[in-house]
Amino acid sequence: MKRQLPLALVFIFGIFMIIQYFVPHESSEWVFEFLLDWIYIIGIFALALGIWSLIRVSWDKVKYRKENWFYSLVTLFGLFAMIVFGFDYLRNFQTAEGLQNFMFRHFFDYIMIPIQATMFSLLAFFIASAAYRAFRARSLLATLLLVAALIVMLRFNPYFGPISPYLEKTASWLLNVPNLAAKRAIVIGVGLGIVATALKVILGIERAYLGKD
Amino acid sequence: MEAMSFGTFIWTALGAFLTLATFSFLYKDNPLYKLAEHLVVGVSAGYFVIILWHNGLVPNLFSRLADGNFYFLWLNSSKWWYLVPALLGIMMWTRFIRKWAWVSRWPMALYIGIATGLAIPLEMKNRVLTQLHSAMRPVDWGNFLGNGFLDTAAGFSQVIIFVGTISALFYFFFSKEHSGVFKGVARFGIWILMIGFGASFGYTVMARISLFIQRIQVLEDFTNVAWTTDRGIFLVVWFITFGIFVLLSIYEIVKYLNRPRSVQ
Amino acid sequence: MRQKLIIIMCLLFIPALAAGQESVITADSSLVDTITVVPPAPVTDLIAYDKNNDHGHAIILKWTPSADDGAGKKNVLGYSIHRSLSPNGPFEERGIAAAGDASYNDVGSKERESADYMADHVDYYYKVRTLTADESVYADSEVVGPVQSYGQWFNTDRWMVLIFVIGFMAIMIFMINKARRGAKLFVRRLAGIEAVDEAIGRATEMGKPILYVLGLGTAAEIATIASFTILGRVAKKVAEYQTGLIVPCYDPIVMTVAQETVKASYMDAGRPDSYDEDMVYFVTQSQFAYVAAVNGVMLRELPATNIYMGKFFAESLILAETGALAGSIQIAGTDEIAQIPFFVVACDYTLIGEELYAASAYLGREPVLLGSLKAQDYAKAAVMVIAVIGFITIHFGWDTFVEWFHVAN
Amino acid sequence: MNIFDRLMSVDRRWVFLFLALVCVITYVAEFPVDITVTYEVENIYDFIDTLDPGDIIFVAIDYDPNSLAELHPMTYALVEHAWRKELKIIFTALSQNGPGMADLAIRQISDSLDIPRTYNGVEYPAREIVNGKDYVFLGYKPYPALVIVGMGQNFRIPFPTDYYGTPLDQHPMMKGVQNYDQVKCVIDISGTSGVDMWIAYGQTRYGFPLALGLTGVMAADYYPYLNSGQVFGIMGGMLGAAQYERLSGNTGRAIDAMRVQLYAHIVIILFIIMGNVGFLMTRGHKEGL
Repeated sequence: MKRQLPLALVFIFGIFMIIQYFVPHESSEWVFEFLLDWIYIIGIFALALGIWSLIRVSWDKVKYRKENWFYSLVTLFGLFAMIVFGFDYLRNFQTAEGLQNFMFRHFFDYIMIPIQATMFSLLAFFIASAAYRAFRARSLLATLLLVAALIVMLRFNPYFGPISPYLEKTASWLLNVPNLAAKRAIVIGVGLGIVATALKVILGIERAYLGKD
Repeated sequence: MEAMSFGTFIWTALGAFLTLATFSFLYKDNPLYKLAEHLVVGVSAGYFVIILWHNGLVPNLFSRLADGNFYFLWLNSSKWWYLVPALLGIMMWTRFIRKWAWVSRWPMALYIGIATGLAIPLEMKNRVLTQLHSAMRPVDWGNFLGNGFLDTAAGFSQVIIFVGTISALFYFFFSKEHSGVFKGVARFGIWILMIGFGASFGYTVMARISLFIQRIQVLEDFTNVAWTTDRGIFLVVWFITFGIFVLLSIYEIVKYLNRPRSVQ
Repeated sequence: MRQKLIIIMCLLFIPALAAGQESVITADSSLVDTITVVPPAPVTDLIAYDKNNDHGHAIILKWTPSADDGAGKKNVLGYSIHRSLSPNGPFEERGIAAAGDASYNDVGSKERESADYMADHVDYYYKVRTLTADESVYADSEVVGPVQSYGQWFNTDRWMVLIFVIGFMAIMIFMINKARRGAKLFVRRLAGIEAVDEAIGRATEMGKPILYVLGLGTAAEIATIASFTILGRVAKKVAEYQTGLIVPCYDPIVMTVAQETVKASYMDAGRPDSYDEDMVYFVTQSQFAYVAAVNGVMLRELPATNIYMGKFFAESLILAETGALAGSIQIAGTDEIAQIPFFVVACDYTLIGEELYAASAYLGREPVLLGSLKAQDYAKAAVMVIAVIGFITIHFGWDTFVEWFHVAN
Repeated sequence: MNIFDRLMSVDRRWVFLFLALVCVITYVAEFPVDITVTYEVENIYDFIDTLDPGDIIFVAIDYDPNSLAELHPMTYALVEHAWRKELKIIFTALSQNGPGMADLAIRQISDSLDIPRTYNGVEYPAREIVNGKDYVFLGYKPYPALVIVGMGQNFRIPFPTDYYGTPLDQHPMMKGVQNYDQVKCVIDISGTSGVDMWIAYGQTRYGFPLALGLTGVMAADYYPYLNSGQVFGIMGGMLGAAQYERLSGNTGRAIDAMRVQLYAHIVIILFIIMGNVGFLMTRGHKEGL
């Protein structure tokens, strides 16, 4: 029950989904869509576990006055505020009016969006520092990496006079020829790796995800 | 600049403040960053609770069982079979009770079984077969050198793509030592990989800089609103928003100038 | 969906066309002779048949375009497809094909409630109308039918996928059995994998924890499942060495599974008492909020080692650079091609693409898993051989072989 | 610690600071920069530049607000160039959200023409842009393939009236203009699959010269059409727009954005070179020991 049944479930549903791919008939499609709904609904129920984990970890920090406990209060505030606004001050659970709630939208527009967009834009700086730190001509491989990156970064640089058009052409060649070959090889390898891993899971060879008793 | 109400301006100021607070992370971890970080974690987690409730649970489950009745445990609803995923979902919650936690493995096993079964044929087709098919292209021998310098469509480029793909695949062999001819081919493979990585790294820089430009624009718009309205209160808000960061910067600079110097 | 959209757009277009014609004529009578209003030739050779390899509810029509389409009187604008339940009508318009097109795919809805519902196993009759600029000037083809739509039980477009899946499964089972019987299998060393062991040792010496990031994938992603196995091995070592472990999660199901995995590893290592549920915790399901939190952990806990395994997107470089700033040793592995370059540049060791899937076998060194690795190699060899054969045959003008590997849908 | 060691181990915060300063300064200070021009953009410029005053070109504005940042600058540069050369333009917008943006672009560019300007050393006087005389905006109709085919017979078939409700024949510039035969070229500025329709149903069928303005991501996929001659020019993304601005001497938002890009890239490259100089010098030194 604790271990054999889950393994059997993985096997049965795994094999079913493989067969389903080859059967276009409506009945197979119906089951397929139904099962996808299952996955979706299980995922939503699981969110409760996640939120519980977030609350517990944050609350523990506050309760035991761990380092930075105050900030955990901020997290809890944000979480509960959003939930209260999202249910339109806990008045509407069945209808989606909460999504139009003034505070809900403003928290989204002026807290979530700016912070996330700024986190994203930190990449402009990190890409620079990573390039400075790591692009060193340590070995042949590192040099190839470095030179390819440099040429592509120089592709629209006008300060090389007559060489500029050649830089541009080399860059586009690098992007469309070696880059394509590298991607294609990785994609094929990854595809086989995914199928191998998935088969191992279905056949019950890889079962770390199930835990133990 | 269009007119903006003071209320909206305060919200914009909050956004600008949080933008600057997040940028302060570049200097070092600090209370303002911690504030922004913890706030966004809570708000975004709450946001997803709401979105999954209104756009997931309600349409995908509740509305389907809506014609059922609590007293019959919804077994009388016309789509009663949706009780199955609901039950599976509730099984996940057995994790709250240590003794019953193992029950949650059933929905997890189902979830993983469906996901892996789904992946096998799809990945075989989308990754392996599609790429294999597009690798088998005829080379344009008549145009081997191409038009002009390093022509992407030239025959030699097509040969390099094919040979490069095969060599890079060689590099990934796990059960063969890289030696002899094998070593040479695998070596060429890793060159191709490295050149590809370098090129795509260099190519991405532009998109990343654009992200920063967009953030500058947001701060610029905020500043424009503050400086072009005739109400001083807008300027006060602007000075407060930026002032905290200016003061902190000055503090850090003074600290840096007075740092204890070690003698080498 | 797209089909439906086009149909809707076509339906919208017809009144527009009609309205347009009216106003042209009223606006300026001189225009009437600029637009040809002579009836065009109808389409010929119209055939209708069930669309193969689908769930039903679709019929394909093919025809030879009107003689006036792009030639002759050059007055053909497009073709409208009309369907009826009886050869005598009434006919209902189903959609429009632009001039030059010689086929149309009449796709209906499978939902009984839908207005667009198209029943299977019902006799339908079709005709194609050649349209001109003038709504009242057209030519109908002959009516064809009856034709029925129905679903198939096997998608013949996909037989090559089936062969590949079964073939791969066969190699895999064969190699695993061989390995079980005790055959010695060689695998070459992978620096990234060997680094994992060293890194855990280093963390122990420094008395600092290990940060394990499972990425942004859900538990339905195979990369994440592969990462669980690696997490299991890492957690076991961590338990043995009594080092700390931090696993912030992006997805609640991933968190649940990771908790089970880590707990099992601690039990395997004989230290169930050291397992703490809060080592694996949930943060949020929002990409950059999650990154902000993990960044915070890196700079505050200063982990000795950061391990990133699974699906990563734009955040890869933010994580890896922050980790480098904190002075951690970093090991990454992802199958997300766009992110591999960033990990290669910013991390100490990177598992490229399929090496992520091989890692669990390496760490475990169990013969069964090594057998599957060997199977993966054989499959790769097969792909390479096919590619070379295809590459050669296509140069001799024989493209049948290459087309075998083309999966239509 | 000698100078080379220092070059190798600059604190990353200096990298951040320097990059941020350069980005902000180049964003604020509006000085011109040079952009390397590629032939596929130059082709479009040359084509427009060599047309005679009074010639008609056709511009299809097929993008949505989400690709506006990349594609609007192209529209601005190209249309202003054409109007300064006293060409006449027929506009369409075959994507659902296109008409609003096309309308906005037309109004703003018209305003810009009210001011005399000097481009590439040539003085252009102020000129009032008149609807019906200098341009016609046909508007939007669903199902682009049919609209494109229909316009090949007569513009009046899909568009008996223009976007503002005026019958086409009341516009002086449409006198004698029936279909693509009377326009010199079609330029599709697109962020959607509408561009495929223009190639398949327009260019292939009616054989008019076609040029494309595409988002940076899309551009790479359309180079085969350039090689096969179906398309005579491609502008890709912000970089393509900046090239057109540079060719026409009309510095606008694309060059503004590229100025930041260019110097940000240079900063990064300089840091890379700095690190490598330090690395190569100290490596020799250490091996010597």
